[in-house]
Amino acid sequence: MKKNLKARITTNHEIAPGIYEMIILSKELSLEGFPGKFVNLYLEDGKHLLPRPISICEINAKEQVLRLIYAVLGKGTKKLSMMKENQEIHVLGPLGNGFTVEKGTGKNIVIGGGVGVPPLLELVKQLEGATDVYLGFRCNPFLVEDFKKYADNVYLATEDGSEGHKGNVLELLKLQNQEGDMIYSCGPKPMLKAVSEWAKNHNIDAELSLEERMACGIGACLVCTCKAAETGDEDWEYKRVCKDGPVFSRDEVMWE
Amino acid sequence: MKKNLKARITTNHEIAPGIYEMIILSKELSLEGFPGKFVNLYLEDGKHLLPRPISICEINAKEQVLRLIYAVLGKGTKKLSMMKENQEIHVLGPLGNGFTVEKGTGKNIVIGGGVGVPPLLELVKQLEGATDVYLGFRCNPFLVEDFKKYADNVYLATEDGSEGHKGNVLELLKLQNQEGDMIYSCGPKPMLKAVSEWAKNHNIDAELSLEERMACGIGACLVCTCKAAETGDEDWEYKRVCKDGPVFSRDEVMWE
Amino acid sequence: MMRPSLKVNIGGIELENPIMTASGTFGSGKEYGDFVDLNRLGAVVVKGVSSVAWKGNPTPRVAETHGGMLNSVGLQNPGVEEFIKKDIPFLRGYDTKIIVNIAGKTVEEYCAVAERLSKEDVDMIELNISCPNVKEGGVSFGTNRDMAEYVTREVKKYTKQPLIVKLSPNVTDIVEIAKAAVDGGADALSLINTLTGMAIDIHKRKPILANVVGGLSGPAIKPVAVRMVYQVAQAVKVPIIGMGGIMTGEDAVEFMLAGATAVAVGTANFMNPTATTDILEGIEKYMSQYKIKDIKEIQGSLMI
Amino acid sequence: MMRPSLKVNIGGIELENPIMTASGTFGSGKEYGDFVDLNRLGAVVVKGVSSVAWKGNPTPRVAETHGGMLNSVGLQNPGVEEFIKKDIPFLRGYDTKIIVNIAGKTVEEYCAVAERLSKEDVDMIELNISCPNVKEGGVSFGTNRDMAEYVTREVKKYTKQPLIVKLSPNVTDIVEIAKAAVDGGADALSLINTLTGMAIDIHKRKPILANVVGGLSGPAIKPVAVRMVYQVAQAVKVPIIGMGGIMTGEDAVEFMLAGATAVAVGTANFMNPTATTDILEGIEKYMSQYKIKDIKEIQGSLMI
Ligand SMILES: Cc1cc2nc3c(=O)[nH]c(=O)nc-3n(C[C@H](O)[C@H](O)[C@H](O)COP(=O)(O)OP(=O)(O)OC[C@H]3O[C@@H](n4cnc5c(N)ncnc54)[C@H](O)[C@@H]3O)c2cc1C
Ligand SMILES: Cc1cc2nc3c(=O)[nH]c(=O)nc-3n(C[C@H](O)[C@H](O)[C@H](O)COP(=O)(O)OP(=O)(O)OC[C@H]3O[C@@H](n4cnc5c(N)ncnc54)[C@H](O)[C@@H]3O)c2cc1C
Ligand SMILES: Cc1cc2nc3c(=O)[nH]c(=O)nc-3n(C[C@H](O)[C@H](O)[C@H](O)COP(=O)(O)O)c2cc1C
Ligand SMILES: Cc1cc2nc3c(=O)[nH]c(=O)nc-3n(C[C@H](O)[C@H](O)[C@H](O)COP(=O)(O)O)c2cc1C
Ligand code: FES
Ligand code: FES
Repeated sequence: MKKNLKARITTNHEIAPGIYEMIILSKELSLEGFPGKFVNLYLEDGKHLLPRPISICEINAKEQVLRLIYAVLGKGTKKLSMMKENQEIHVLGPLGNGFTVEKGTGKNIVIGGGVGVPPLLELVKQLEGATDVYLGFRCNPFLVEDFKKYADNVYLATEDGSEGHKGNVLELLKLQNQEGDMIYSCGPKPMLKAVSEWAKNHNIDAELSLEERMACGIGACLVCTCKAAETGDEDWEYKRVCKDGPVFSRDEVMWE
Repeated sequence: MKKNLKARITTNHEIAPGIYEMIILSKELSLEGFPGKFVNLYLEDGKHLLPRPISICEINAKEQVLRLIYAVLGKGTKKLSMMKENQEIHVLGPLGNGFTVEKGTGKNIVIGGGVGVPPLLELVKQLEGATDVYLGFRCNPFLVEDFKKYADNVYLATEDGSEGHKGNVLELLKLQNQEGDMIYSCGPKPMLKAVSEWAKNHNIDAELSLEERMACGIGACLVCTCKAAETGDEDWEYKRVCKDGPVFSRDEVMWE
Repeated sequence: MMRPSLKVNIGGIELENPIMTASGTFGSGKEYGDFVDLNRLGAVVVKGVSSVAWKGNPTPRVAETHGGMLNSVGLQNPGVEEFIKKDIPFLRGYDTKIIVNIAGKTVEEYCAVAERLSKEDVDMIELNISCPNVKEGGVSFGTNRDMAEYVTREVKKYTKQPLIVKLSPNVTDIVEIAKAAVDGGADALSLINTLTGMAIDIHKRKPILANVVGGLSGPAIKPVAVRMVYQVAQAVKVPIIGMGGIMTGEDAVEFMLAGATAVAVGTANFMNPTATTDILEGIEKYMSQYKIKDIKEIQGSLMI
Repeated sequence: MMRPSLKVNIGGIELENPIMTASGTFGSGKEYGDFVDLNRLGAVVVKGVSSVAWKGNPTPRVAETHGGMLNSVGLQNPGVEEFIKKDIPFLRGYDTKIIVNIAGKTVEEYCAVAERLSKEDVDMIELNISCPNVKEGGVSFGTNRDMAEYVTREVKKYTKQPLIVKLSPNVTDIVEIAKAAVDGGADALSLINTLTGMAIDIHKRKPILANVVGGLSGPAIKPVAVRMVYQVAQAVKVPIIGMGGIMTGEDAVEFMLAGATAVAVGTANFMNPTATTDILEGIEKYMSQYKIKDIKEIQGSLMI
C-alpha cells in the first residue's frame, strides 16, 4: 500500500561529485519498499510543485530506513541536496511496479548506467541466482564497492577511462562474451535501447527501468507515458511509466 | 544610503501573544537607521514575492544591531516568525523618511496603538524635550517597560481593560488634559485620524506614520500611495507612503 | 450544535459538498482511492472521454513552472466504451456523483459521446470545449462565441443529464463565451481550463514539451481564474464550478466568494494526494470559524 | 579573448545590451539608481506618461499572489510636461537609451503625447495599448484587431522616434493583434503586459484591490509570456521585447530563444533592486558557458 507521509532525513551528503546519498527513516516505507520501485520527494517551497521521483537504492527494514542515491541535476535536486539531517521530507511511495525478482533464479546480468545504477543495488541483494553486474559511468563511479558485496562479478566502465574499461558497458558486455538467463537494466535511454537489442539478439529475457517526467506518480494524470506494445503487437499505446512501469519487459517498450 | 543586503538574525522569539522580536546584525543598517524609518524583509520562498515592511524599533549602533517588533498577521509574518537564529535574512533599508526628531525639543506627546507602538521607541529615545507617551492595545501590552526607561510618563490603555485604562488612547489623552508642543503618532488609521483631529483642535503640530501595502518600497512603483495635500490645498494628489512617508505631517494627510 | 450544511445544487443534482475533482487530474478516481475516501467527494469529474480511443501527444508531456505546471497530455483516453465498461461500475461503488468530461474533434463526435452516455448511469456531462492540447476542434469551439453556443446546443440535444460547459481562459472576453454557452443551453459552467503556455530548456535549446505548448495550471493561475469566475458570476444565472490553482480550503472559499457554487481540485492532487479532502476540511474550518451554517451563505457573498 | 557582444538593435537604435526595465516598475530610474549603475542598462523604459496628470486608482493597489502580484496603479503620472522637465534631463545624464511608455484614453490623447515627445530627446516611444487598469481606452485598443492597427497608425504619424507597441495578453489571438500593430506601422513589439486577475480577502469578504481587478505580473505568468513571444516571433518580422516574470539570466535567455531581441525586467525589481544587472550578468554567464560570442546567436535559435 502506498504511503503519503513525512519522513525524517537521517543522512544527506555527497558521496561522489554531484551525487548524494539520502537516508530516510520510515517504518512504513521500509516495509513496503521493493527493488525497482521509487518514491516521490516533494520540495514544498511554493515554486517547485512537482515531485522528484527517486528510486529506492537499498532497504533496511530492521533499521526502518530507505537509502536513496541521487544526482544533482537541476533546481530541485539542488534543493534536495541542501536539506539537513533531522529535517522532515514529504514522501509518497513506494510507487511503480519494481523488478520481477522471481525471474532471477538462473544466471543474471545486471546492467546500470549513471544514475540508473542505484536502483539495481537492492535488486542484486535480493536476486537468488548468480549475478554479474555491469556498471557504466561518465566518470567518477559510485556504489561499486556496495555491488561487490552482493554480486558474483562487477565489471566497470567509464567513458573517460579513469577507472575500469574505457568506454561503455555494452562494449564491456560484448568483450566478456557475457552469457545469462535474465537481464535487469536501468540507465539512460540509448543504453537501455542497446541493452534491449543485445538481449533480443541473444534471446535473453530482460527487464528495463525507464524514466519520464512525472506529475501524480500514481497513474492518474497520464503525463509520464512511454510507447508500449504487447509482444508482437504493432498497435502500440502510451503506458504510464509511474504505474505500469517504471520496469517494463524487453518486448513491451517501443524505441523511437 | 539604502542598503540591499543579507543580515544575520541574532534573536527571533515571541514577546507577547502573536508579537515577535527579531534582532538583526548589520553594521550598515545600524549606522543608517533612524526613528520612523522601516526595512523591507524578504521571504525568498518562491511563493511570497513581496517584501514585508517592518519599522525600526530600536537601533544599537555599538552592537551593530536593529531591533524589529512585529505581529504575526498573515502567511508572511508567520514565516518570519519561524525563521531561526543565525539564519540570514534579505533586508532592504532603511527606507522612508522617518520622524523629524528636531521638532521634539519642547513638550512631546507620543501616541502609539498596537503594532504602531514599536516604531516610536527609538524616537522617544532620541527626543530631546520632555516626553509623555500614550500606548493603546487591544489586550496584552508589550514594550511598555522599554518606554518607561526613556519617557517622562507612560500612559497605558487596553480595550479589554486588562491593564491600564479600559478604552482607547484618545480617551486617555483627553482624560489627562494632555498639553504639548509636538505630537508623534503611529497606529491604526482610525486612531491616527482621531489624533490628527485632536491635534488640529488643540493647534499642536503632529507627525503621523502611515501604513500601506507595498511592492518596491523605494518610491518607484506607486502602489503604496495615500491621499495627500499641501496645507490648505484642496487639489490633493497620491503620495508614496514608502518614500514621501511613512511619516507625514498632520495637514498633509487627507482622511477618507 | 447542528452540523453545517455543505450541500450544493448543480443543474438539479444535489451534491453532498462542493468539492469536485478537476477533469484529467484524478483519472477515474481509482488511483486516488488509495489515499482519500471517494465517498467524501461531492463529485468525481473524470478524465476527458471521446467516442473512440485517443493516443494523446508524445512525451515529455509535463513541465514544471514557477508555482504551476504545463501539461500536454492531449486527451489520451481509451474511448467511451472502455470507460463505460470499466469506470462507471467502479465509481458507482461509491456515494459520490459522477461527472463525465467529454471531448471531440467535431460537433458530431461530441454528440456521439453525449448520446452514448445519455443511456448510462452518470450524473452530469461536462463538455470540454477548452482543451488547448488537441489541434482540431477542442479549443476553437471554446474561443469563438458562435461555435460555443452551437456546440452546446447540439450536444444538449443528445444528453439526458444536466450539461456543464467548461470554458477556456484563453479568450478576450470570457463573459461573452459564458453567455453563449448559457444561450446554447448549458445548465452550469466550469471555469477555468488551462492557460496556454510554454517552457524552454535553455541548455538543450528546445521546448520542454514535445508538443511545444501546453496548458498552465496550478496556483500561478489562480488570480486569473478568480477574476473570470467573478466576471461570469455577475453575468449569468447558472451555477459555476470554479477551478484553477485551488490548493487549500481558503482558496476554495475565495472562489465561492467570487461566485462559484462548487469548486474543482486539479494540480493540488499531484502535490498531495489527499488534497481534495484536506480542502474540504479547510472549508469546514472556515465555516466554523465564522459560524456559517450553510455553505450557500458564502457563495457570491463578496462585498464590493 | 574578445568580449562577447550583447548589442541589440531595435527600430534602428542600437542598445548596448538587451536589458530594459519594464514600464511602471522602475519609475524613471532615479530610485533604482541607488542600487544599480543605470549606465549598464540597455534602456530605461519609464512609467506610462499621459498628456495631463492622472491621479490613478485608490489604494490598496497591490495584492500578493502565488509567485506573482496584482497591481492596479491605474497609470498615475504627472503628465508629459512634468516628465519632460524632470525625468529626461535626469536620464540623459546616463549612457542608456530612453524609452517613453505613453498612455491615453483616446486616440487623440495618445497622439498628443507622442507629438509632444517627438521634439524631445528620447530614443523610442512605447505605445501602451494594454493597460488593464484604466476604464476608458487603454485596454480596449489592445484587445481589438482594428483598433490596435488604427491607434498605431495614428500615433505613428506624430512620432519621430521608432514606435514600439505594447500588447495585452488578455486576448484570444495574440498573433492577430501583433500583426495588426505591425500593419499599423509598429517598429517593434513589447509583450506581455499583465494578465487581468483578482484576489479576495476571505476574512473581510472583500477584494484586496480597491479597484477589484488588477494586472498579474511576476514569474507566475512567465509560461504565458514565453508562449506569446514564441507565437508572435513566428508571425512578424519586427523585433520583440519580451517580458513577464523574468527573474534570472536564464529566464531572459528563455525569452530570447523564443524569439525576443531584448527583454524587460519588471516585478523582479521589487524583490531585488539589483535584478536588472544581476540578470545581465546571468546572460553573460550563459554566453560564456556556451562560448556564445554574439547575443544574436541566441535570439530565436530554438530548435523545434
Ligand atoms: C522512476 C524514476 C526513478 C528515478 N530515480 C532516480 C534515482 O534514483 N537517482 C537519480 O539521481 N535520479 C533518478 N531519477 C531522475 C530524477 O527524478 C531527476 O533527475 C530529477 O527529477 C531532476 O530534478 P531537478 O529538479 O534537479 O531537475 P529540473 O530539470 O529542474 O526538474 C524540472 C522537472 O523535470 C523533472 N525531471 C527532470 N529530469 C528528469 C528525469 N531525468 N526524470 C524524471 N523527471 C525529470 C523534475 O522531476 C521536475 O518535475 C528517476 C526518475 C524516475 C522517473
Ligand atoms: C512602513 C510600514 C511599517 C510597518 N511596521 C510594522 C512593524 O513594525 N511591526 C508590525 O508588526 N507590522 C508593521 N507593519 C505592517 C506589516 O508590514 C504587515 O503586518 C505585514 O506586511 C503583513 O504581512 P503578512 O504576510 O503577515 O500578511 P498577508 O496579509 O499575508 O500579506 C499579504 C501582502 O499584504 C501586505 N500587507 C498585509 N497587511 C499589511 C499592512 N498592515 N501594511 C502593509 N502591508 C501589508 C504584505 O506585506 C503582503 O505583501 C508595517 C507596515 C508598513 C507599511
Ligand atoms: C494533467 C492535466 C490533465 C488535464 N486534462 C483535462 C481534461 O481531460 N479535460 C478537461 O476539461 N480539463 C483537463 N485539465 C484541466 C483541469 O481540469 C483544470 O481545469 C485545470 O488544471 C485548472 O485547475 P488546477 O489549477 O486546479 O489544476 C487537465 C489538467 C491537467 C493538469
Ligand atoms: C506596479 C506595476 C506598474 C506597471 N505600470 C505599467 C505602465 O505604466 N505601462 C505599461 O505599459 N506597463 C506597466 N506595467 C506592466 C509591466 O511593464 C510588465 O509588462 C509586466 O509587469 C510583466 O512583466 P513582469 O512580470 O516582469 O513584471 C506595470 C507593472 C507593474 C507590476
Ligand atoms: S505521473 Fe501521473 S500517470 Fe504517471
Ligand atoms: S512601494 Fe513602490 S512606490 Fe511605494
